[in-house]
Amino acid sequence: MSSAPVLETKGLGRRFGGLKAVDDVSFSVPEGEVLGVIGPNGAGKSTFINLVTGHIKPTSGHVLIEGQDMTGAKPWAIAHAGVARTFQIVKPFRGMSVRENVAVGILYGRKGVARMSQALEQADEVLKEVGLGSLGDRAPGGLSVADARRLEFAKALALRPRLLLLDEVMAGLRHSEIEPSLELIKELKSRGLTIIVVEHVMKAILAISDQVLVLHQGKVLTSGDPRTVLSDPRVIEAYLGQRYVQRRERGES
Amino acid sequence: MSQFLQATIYGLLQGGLLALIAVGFSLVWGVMNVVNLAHGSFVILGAYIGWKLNSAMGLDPFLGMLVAAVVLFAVGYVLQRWLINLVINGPIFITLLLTFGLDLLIVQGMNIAFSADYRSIKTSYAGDSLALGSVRVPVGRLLAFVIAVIVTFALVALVNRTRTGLSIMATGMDRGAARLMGIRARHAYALTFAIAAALAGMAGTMVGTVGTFNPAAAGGFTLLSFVIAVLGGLGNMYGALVGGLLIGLVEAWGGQYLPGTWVNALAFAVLVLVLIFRPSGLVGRAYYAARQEV
Amino acid sequence: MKPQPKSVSVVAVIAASALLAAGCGSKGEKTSTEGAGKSGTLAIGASMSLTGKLAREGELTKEGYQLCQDKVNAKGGADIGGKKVKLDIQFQDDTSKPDTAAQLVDQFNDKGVKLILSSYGSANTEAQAAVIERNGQVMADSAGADNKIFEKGYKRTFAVLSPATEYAASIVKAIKELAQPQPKTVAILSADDGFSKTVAEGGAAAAKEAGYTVLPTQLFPNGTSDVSSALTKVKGQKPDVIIGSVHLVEGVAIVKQAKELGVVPSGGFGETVAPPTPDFAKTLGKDAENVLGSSQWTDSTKGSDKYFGSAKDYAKDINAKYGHAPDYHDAEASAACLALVMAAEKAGSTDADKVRDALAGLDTESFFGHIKFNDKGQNVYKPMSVIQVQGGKAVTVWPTDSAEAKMIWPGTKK
Amino acid sequence: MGSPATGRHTATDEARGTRADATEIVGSSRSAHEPVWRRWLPWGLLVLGALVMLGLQSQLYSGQERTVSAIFMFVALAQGWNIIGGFTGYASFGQVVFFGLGGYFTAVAMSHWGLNFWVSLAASGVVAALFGVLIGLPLLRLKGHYFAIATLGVAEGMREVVNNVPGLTGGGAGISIPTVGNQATTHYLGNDGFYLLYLVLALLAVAVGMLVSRNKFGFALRAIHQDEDAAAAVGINTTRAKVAAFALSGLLTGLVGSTYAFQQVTIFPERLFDVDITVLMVVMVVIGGSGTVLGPLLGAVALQYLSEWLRQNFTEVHTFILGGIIIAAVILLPQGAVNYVREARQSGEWSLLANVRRYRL
Repeated sequence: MSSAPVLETKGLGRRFGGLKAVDDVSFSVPEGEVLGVIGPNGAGKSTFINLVTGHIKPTSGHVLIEGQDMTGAKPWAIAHAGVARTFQIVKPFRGMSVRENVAVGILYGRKGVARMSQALEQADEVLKEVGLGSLGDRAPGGLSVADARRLEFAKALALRPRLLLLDEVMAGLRHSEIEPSLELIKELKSRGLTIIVVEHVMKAILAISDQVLVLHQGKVLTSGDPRTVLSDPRVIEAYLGQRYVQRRERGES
Repeated sequence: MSQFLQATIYGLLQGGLLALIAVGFSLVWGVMNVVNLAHGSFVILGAYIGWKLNSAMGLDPFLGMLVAAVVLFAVGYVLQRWLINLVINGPIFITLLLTFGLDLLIVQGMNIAFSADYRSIKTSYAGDSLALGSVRVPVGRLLAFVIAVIVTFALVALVNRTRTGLSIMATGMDRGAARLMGIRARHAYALTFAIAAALAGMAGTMVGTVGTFNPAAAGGFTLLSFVIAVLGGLGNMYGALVGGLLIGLVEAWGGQYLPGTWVNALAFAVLVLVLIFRPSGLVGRAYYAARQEV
Repeated sequence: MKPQPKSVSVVAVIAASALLAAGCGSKGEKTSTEGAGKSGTLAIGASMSLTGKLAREGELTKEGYQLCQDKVNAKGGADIGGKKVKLDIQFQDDTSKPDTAAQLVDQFNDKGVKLILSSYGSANTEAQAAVIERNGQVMADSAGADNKIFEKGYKRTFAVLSPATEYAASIVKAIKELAQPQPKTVAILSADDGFSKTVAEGGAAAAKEAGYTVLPTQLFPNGTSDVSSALTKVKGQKPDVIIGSVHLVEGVAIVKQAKELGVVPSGGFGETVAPPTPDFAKTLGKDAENVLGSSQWTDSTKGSDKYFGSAKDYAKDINAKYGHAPDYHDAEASAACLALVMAAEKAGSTDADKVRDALAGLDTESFFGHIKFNDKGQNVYKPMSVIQVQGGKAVTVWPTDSAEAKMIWPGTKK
Repeated sequence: MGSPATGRHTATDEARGTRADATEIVGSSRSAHEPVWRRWLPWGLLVLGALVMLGLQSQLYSGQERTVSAIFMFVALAQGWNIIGGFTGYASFGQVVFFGLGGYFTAVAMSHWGLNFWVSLAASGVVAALFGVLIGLPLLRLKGHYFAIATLGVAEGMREVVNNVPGLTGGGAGISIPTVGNQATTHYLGNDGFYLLYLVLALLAVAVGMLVSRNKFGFALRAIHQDEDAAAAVGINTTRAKVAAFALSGLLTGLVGSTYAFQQVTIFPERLFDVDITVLMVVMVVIGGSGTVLGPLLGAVALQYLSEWLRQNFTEVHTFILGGIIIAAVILLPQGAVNYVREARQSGEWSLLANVRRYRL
């Protein structure tokens, strides 16, 4: 265990033509913490994730994973370094069963397993963790929205990661469906996993984040303890809008 | 020097014609992501129509090409609307195979209908040439070139200015959204394909006037269209024009200064290199990313 | 339902041992010829390029073979060992592909068909010749003129046509003999396929021998209709004669584009096989005038035989049956078929080896001219005719003894 | 790819199905504990098939052997293409370049360098594989049609190169392998020999396909086929996997090309780099069912048999008919016969007309 933060970015940035999608983002996530990343649409949240996981190459700045510079490394290298992610638009391997979907990650993940049968066994365990235990033989196409997201979870966990990046895993879920995911995240955290959660669902962010980072037009607007950040007028103005504030005040009085 | 000039002129004139052939191909590819392997056979079909009209009723090919355009427009519309649309959402090699099958049908059909004999459309003037000092400018090719360029620009205008054109573009960029805006994707696609076929037919008549053709020549034109479309960037109509002229020049110069027939390899070398180093084409950006980001 | 691996392997073992008993290898081929078509007929295999890029020539070749069959059968058939045997030519399409052409020869061999008529073009013929040799069949070659085929020591392929080296050379010889004023420099343009290159070499050699300055040969892609770069290259050097080693399409292109580019040799154009084809004049109109060409055969070729009569008669028959002026491809084909028939008659047998020997010793006149083979199997004993397009049709101008008209020279003076 | 710019691309890509086939079928879903016989059944059938083919040989005439050999040849070619085109989803439209390369390497090695056939055969495979790596590294970064066109360009270009070095390759005039006399380095195998050799190649290709379809490597390829970003995200080195797949398919194709050259004795660039050969591979794989092992096998046998039968019985119009058949097949069975059956067995929907809706606009 290195003392260095699990993930640290220094002046990370990416421009597309004239547009700066992500601009000079610097922060770090200490081991075992949950970082919530919020920001209005087009604030660069997803691009930020893609920069960390190597799906998009940064045009400036650095990405350090456990103190080691991984700037511009290929996604698989990042994955092997212990970083797993989910995709905003779920990306299951359609030709394979749910079990096989997870097995891929086990075969090629950090502790890459060689034998197929072994991988399939472990896949079943991971599926149980996320509550898909019974659906191993199904085609991912047939899954409900919630289950599809769980599968996305399972594929990431299959890598046995140190750091987990969740890109809007709760978007489009019903309240009843959000709870279990929150439980799962808390449970993973308790196992010492470091997690970055990109979310719109405030409730979720408040419930699980130790730290919150607010992105606005690609820049870091502010960051810190959830409650203080969420009461920061700039944040409210840029993102939450007045009504939310009023509701909170009413709630307190 | 005059040798160089002569080659350049000739290359440019040839290039203009190639551009007209390729622009439709590029449009179809760009808008609905169909690589039409039967494109060359449309060109030859146009040539035969022009030839028939000329030999049967002495119609001048530069008028005959209008008829060819109309006929192929119809053919194109029907093919897309009721055949290609059936597999349009399939993986790429499905549409490739379908159009390949079409190519077999059309080429063999022409073989049976017109025999494999070489034909050429005779005019009193196409063979003459204007002398500019030591350099000759063939009348027929010059005419073809001018028409090709005009038509290409007209097409650009049609697509960018008219409602029809915009509906095509919109469908090309995002079919779902276009549908929400009340655009009939089926119709828009069929229209696109019809336009491409019509242009190919026009070009074909001119090809038949300045050169010689038979059904077997179809493949070559498809291949050139590939190269040009990629050079210009998919769906980029000005790009197709530039690509056409470029290929015309490359082949003319290559033929001039390369030994043997290395020139044939040249076009493909250019193609592959462009794909590797500037996959979105030489002019502007293509419709969608050519590369994996990963 | 699904067999257990045990049972599979059991089956395997049984099958394997059964095989060892049977032994590998095929049944070979039908040895007797009773498989070869209806009895009382002489089965001949012909692989044709009816589709693909050689479809045009393939069709003409088929006409030639077909007419031959009609003619022979009209006389009650070939007279073999005293009894009349009707020809039964079995046509198959090789789609202009050498591998298919070769495969067809093998398939004919299965049926016991030992006498073969060649496909069109040197590539196909060469592929076939190799198989013919292995199977002990015998082939009459109607269109594979490339000398390369005959350098391989094959003993069972006989070409009725003059070798490729003669195509351009004969034009040069004609010019040497008839042209006034004599040209000084000759430029040779050639398609880049094997046959055309051989033709070009032959032409260059002949031109040097005739004492002309020969410019380096310019190549262009086989089958192209754009030869502008080759023309532009030679334009500067002002050749007196431009000889194209071409097929129809490139031949047309040379004349068309020479006009466009103002390339006017002081003497004229020679185009090997393009001008003899009716399409040449049809396509080019008056631009085709006075262009020289070489042909394996013209309707003024000397000689006659009992089946086709004279060249003139042959022309009539083709016209009657197919409604077009005879193309030399027709004649080549008929001649090849004729040679095979005559050899069979001479041998008094349809046995491949006997026919082969008869062909080797064949020495006869025909509508196609003299048919006689050297030890390589080439017919070097008949001259090629040189024709010139005059008044829209190809007329023979050389050799002078069969000339229909005087050669117009310089041809570019209109 | 969530960035504004690339985001739009992927969205449209999916809308237009640029990513090669994204079929919903789940291949025989595997659980951790698969009965032994189920794992060995395919191999048993393979052995059985081999024995049957050997038995068949003794029933054929020499020329029929050659006809059947052609079928074996295309089985091998189709399986080869299936690895890059079917499993990995990269439609290589220049696959014939490996065929030509293998053929010409063998011809040159045997006629110029006096190597014997067996050495040349092995070497040809290696050369083709290396070439696959060479062009794969830059070209496999291209997607969809771009990759297809680029490979096509390579193949066409290679033909012209071969055309233009007559000193080595004989150029357009072709090159002949000495099979008789003392220059003959290896005695000509004859139709019997080539039947066996092509059979071995076909079996090899099928075996490779079977391995790839079930092993770890194959899993990576299928993942890449379905979603390349996701594949990379779960730790698959997509570049390495793709290049390996391309090289492997090149190897198989090269071996076939080498054998073909020796069988033909004289080879010509026009045929050895004939785009029709590529197209045939693709047609066979797609009609049979891409991404499966059985599909290309059936596709190759069926199509080769069919076209041969058409050619012999419809001498004048067979290509015309073939074109029609291809169109019909592509429209009625866009996902290929095997996938169609598999799917229908899962969904219980057997109607072909319903099947047409699959890719319809």
